[in-house]
Amino acid sequence: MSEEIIKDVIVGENEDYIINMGPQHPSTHGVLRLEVCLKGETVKYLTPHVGYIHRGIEKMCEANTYQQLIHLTDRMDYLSAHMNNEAVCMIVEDALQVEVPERVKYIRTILDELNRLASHQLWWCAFGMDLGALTSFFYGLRDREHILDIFEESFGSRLLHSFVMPGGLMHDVHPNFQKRIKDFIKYFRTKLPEYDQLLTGNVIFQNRAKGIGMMSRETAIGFGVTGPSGRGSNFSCDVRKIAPYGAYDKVQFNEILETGCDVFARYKVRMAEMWESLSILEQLVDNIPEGDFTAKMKPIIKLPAGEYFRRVETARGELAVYVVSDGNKSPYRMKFRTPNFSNLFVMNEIASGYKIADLIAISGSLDLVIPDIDR
Amino acid sequence: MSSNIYDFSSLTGSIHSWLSGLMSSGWVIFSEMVLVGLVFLLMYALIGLFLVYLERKVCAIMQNRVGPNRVGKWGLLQTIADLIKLLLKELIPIRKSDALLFNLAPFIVIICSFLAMAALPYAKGLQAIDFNIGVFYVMAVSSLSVVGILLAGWSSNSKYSLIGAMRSGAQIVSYELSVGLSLLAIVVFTGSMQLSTIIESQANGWWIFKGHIPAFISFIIFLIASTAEINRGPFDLAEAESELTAGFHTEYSGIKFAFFFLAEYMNMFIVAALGATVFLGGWMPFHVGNWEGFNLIMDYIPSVVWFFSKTFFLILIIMWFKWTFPRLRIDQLLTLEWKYLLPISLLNIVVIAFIVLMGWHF
Amino acid sequence: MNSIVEYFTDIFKGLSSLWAGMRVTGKYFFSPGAIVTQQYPENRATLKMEDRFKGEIIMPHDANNLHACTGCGICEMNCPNGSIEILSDRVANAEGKLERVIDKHIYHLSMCTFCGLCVKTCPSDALAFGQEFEHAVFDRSKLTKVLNLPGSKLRKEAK
Amino acid sequence: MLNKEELSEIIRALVPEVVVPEGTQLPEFIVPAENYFTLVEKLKSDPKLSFNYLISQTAVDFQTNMTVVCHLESTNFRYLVVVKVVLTDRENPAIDSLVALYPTAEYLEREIFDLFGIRFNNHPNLKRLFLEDNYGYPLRKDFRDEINIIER
Repeated sequence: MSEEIIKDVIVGENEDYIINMGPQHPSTHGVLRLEVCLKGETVKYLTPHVGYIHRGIEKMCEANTYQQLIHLTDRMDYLSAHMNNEAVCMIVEDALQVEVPERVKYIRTILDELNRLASHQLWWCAFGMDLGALTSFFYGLRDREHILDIFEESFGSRLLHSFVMPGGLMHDVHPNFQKRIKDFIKYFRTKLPEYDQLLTGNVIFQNRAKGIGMMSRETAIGFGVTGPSGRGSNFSCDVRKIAPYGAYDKVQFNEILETGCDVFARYKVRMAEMWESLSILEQLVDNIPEGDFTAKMKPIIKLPAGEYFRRVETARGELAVYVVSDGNKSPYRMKFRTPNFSNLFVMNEIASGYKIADLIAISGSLDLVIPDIDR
Repeated sequence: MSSNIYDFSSLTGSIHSWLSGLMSSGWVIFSEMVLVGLVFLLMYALIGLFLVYLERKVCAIMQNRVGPNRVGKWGLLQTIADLIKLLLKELIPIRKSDALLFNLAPFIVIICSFLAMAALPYAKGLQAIDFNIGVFYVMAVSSLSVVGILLAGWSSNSKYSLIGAMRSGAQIVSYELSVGLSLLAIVVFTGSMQLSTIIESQANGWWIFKGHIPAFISFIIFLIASTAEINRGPFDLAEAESELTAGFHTEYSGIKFAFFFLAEYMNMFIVAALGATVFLGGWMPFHVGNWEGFNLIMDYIPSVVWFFSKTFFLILIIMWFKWTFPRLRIDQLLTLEWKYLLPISLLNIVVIAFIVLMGWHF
Repeated sequence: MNSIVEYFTDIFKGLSSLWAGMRVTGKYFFSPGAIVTQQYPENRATLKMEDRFKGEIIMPHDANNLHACTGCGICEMNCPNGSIEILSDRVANAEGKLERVIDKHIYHLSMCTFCGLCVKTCPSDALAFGQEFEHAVFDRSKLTKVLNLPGSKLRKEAK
Repeated sequence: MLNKEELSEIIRALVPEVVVPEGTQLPEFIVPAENYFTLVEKLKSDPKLSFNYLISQTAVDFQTNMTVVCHLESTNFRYLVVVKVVLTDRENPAIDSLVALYPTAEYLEREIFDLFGIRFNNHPNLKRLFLEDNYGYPLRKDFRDEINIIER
């Protein structure tokens, strides 16, 4: 780099003091760049810059068959890989009007909830670490390991398990599946109160989280902030309740809503959702019906020409898949409405006017996964 | 008292007389200074390296991990390996940085912690220099390191560093008050600022036990405020790695970074040693009232062991803080100081003065 | 007066909540038995991967160096990343008819995403997942593997 | 809860130019580009409908035309409708922006502009979101990139 290009930059009184947070910053959780304008320690405004890992998954889908593109959806929101798979599979089943066996529905729902738990655990770790409580990171990871072990035993992979196929599952779950989940529920019920003692009740944590990042219900709806982040602002957006899929119509669970609208409300929603997921798991795990693990599917899936739309609730919010088919074996156009895309761009709205340390707490409370934005 | 079986003054005295026999008095003082300097340099390195190792092991066990375990037995040589790595690393010059101040800052920080070590009493008769204003001196010198931090932040020409340095300035300036006032409580009790006098006054019981509740309150305040003063979590806003990547030392690399790193741990050692000296009796053994046998056994433990075990106990508590709590925000940090710690310690001083005036303490 | 009471209850509540957190970390500090770390290279002998673990694609051969791959190319077609290439020959069999026989079943591990479609769709169950997971090599060309062993033949099912 | 026919009756009454195709999964309304903003504004402000949540906004390149597709939901009544605009000009497609109604549209529209090259009138900050300025519009069907995309 030549010397001439670099000119002296003199920051005058009227110029904004801009710092670049990211793309390599410990708390942007991926390659996200936030251009933050500061006044003292207070954030005046911020602009998110994305696209560092844009892979063109939507374009790649147009060249793959429906079975092949499943493994691409894993890599959007890798922490809710199973929910992403399920969304695509359900849209194929809808279009072909295939009725999947009950057993498949139950297992898929169990996997949804396990995946949600694993994702929320990782969020809890990372959120604690964002606020400087480094020990929480290891406690969360320690407990998440149990879920990943269950995944590994049944599907062979821990994070990106392209386990769901159009019509059912790739193969049946491991015989130990139910027992291990029951063990895990028992174990995790003893560990969750520890999370509360370590972080939730802590006076420093509460002072850091309460009253910052205020996102009103209107803002949440206007920006399309869904999932736990939206529900922390009393925006009822749980697809599991609105349009039940899988076995969600057979279980009793509450949609967690908080009216606090701040970071702490979003924190409480996720903590309560972990308890709720445990209770859903408990209701389902003993009642998995016997039967086939897949419906009869043709080896080459061709969707009838038309347009299909399907929504599922991932760990971070509403994932909507929109497929335009021209009758071929690969989609004509595939669009993923990913939850993090909308959740990210509310940042400027809810982080302006707070301190730079609050910006970290706010971005942590939105629980962003950057590959989901960049797709 | 029989606690003088491990008196180091005879050892130091014999060295002094041996040296006096060899050379003139000016050279004696010079060679003694060199000797003491070398001993401190060695001790500084050893304690610093051990503290880094200890911190890693403590946090690892708290987090259900093993911690360093590859280099040497139980990873004991890990920090030495790290030090070698840091020595070999490139020192990156920063474009548009103020080169003189940028290079000066780590030395200021490390010299401040050196200076403070000189006045600490490590054992009976083992103290480099026994000022009559010992408490005041240690406090004054250890708070000088903020100059180094401010210089580091400003001269790096990095925005993150600047924010970190400004935070650090605000933090140390305000927490200095609470540290001073909580130490003042014991100074009021003893009526002296000389560290040796303070220790002698605890021969019949440590101030944390003798000084009723006010001494305990000032001990707690001292712990909190000194944790803040040395920039350690939960008050590590100056480096706040999740917000400012590494705060004031973002742009430093290699051995200059190691200086900051080492100085942080040594500052922790210094405040813990000061707290142990002032509140927990320094090298004084633990005595219980009239249990003669028990007290005799306690006397047989060398005073160096007493000093270091008390210091490391306080260091462990400070580490325990760091690995449990989330970080405070800058305004909350200042609120804690000006709204809670300062009024309470002022009130505490008044109560202590009253107790001393009425002669209610032991 | 009320605010003074509030001031002191705040301090007390804050300190007790801090103590609750310190109890958790303190408990683990004094129970080193709770350490969950697996010391990986040392535990190689005892480290057992799950039998469904997706380590890499392998082609199981039996004792007579026979495999089940007919070279039909369905795995190659189904692979989303093009990580499988099949080179097949036509060889005259005993009756004089030309028969397709695989020459090389080439597997590019560097391109594989372990989606499992090849194993799932193989009509003759010739492919399987191996448990090997230490794939780091110094040369990228080593990641391209030939799955059928040299000299191996197609297993003829007893009719 | 209104069914599909009642919903289309109401919407037809709001903007008479709307075309309702048959046999779709969701209630679908194809609207001319000049009525697009008016329709969505009325859908949002009508108290009987109040479609206040823009789930997704995207585009499809049908080679003969570009279609902008919006999925709208009403959080009060849980209706879900699809609003479509067909843009026949593939060289310089342009359409009104919905930023004034839904703040989330700002980035959804930037994404569409980035990947399809559809311009949005009255957009406050129409810049590319993911890709470089001279990259081309990759989700168009006639997009070719010999270097980075391997055709199979």
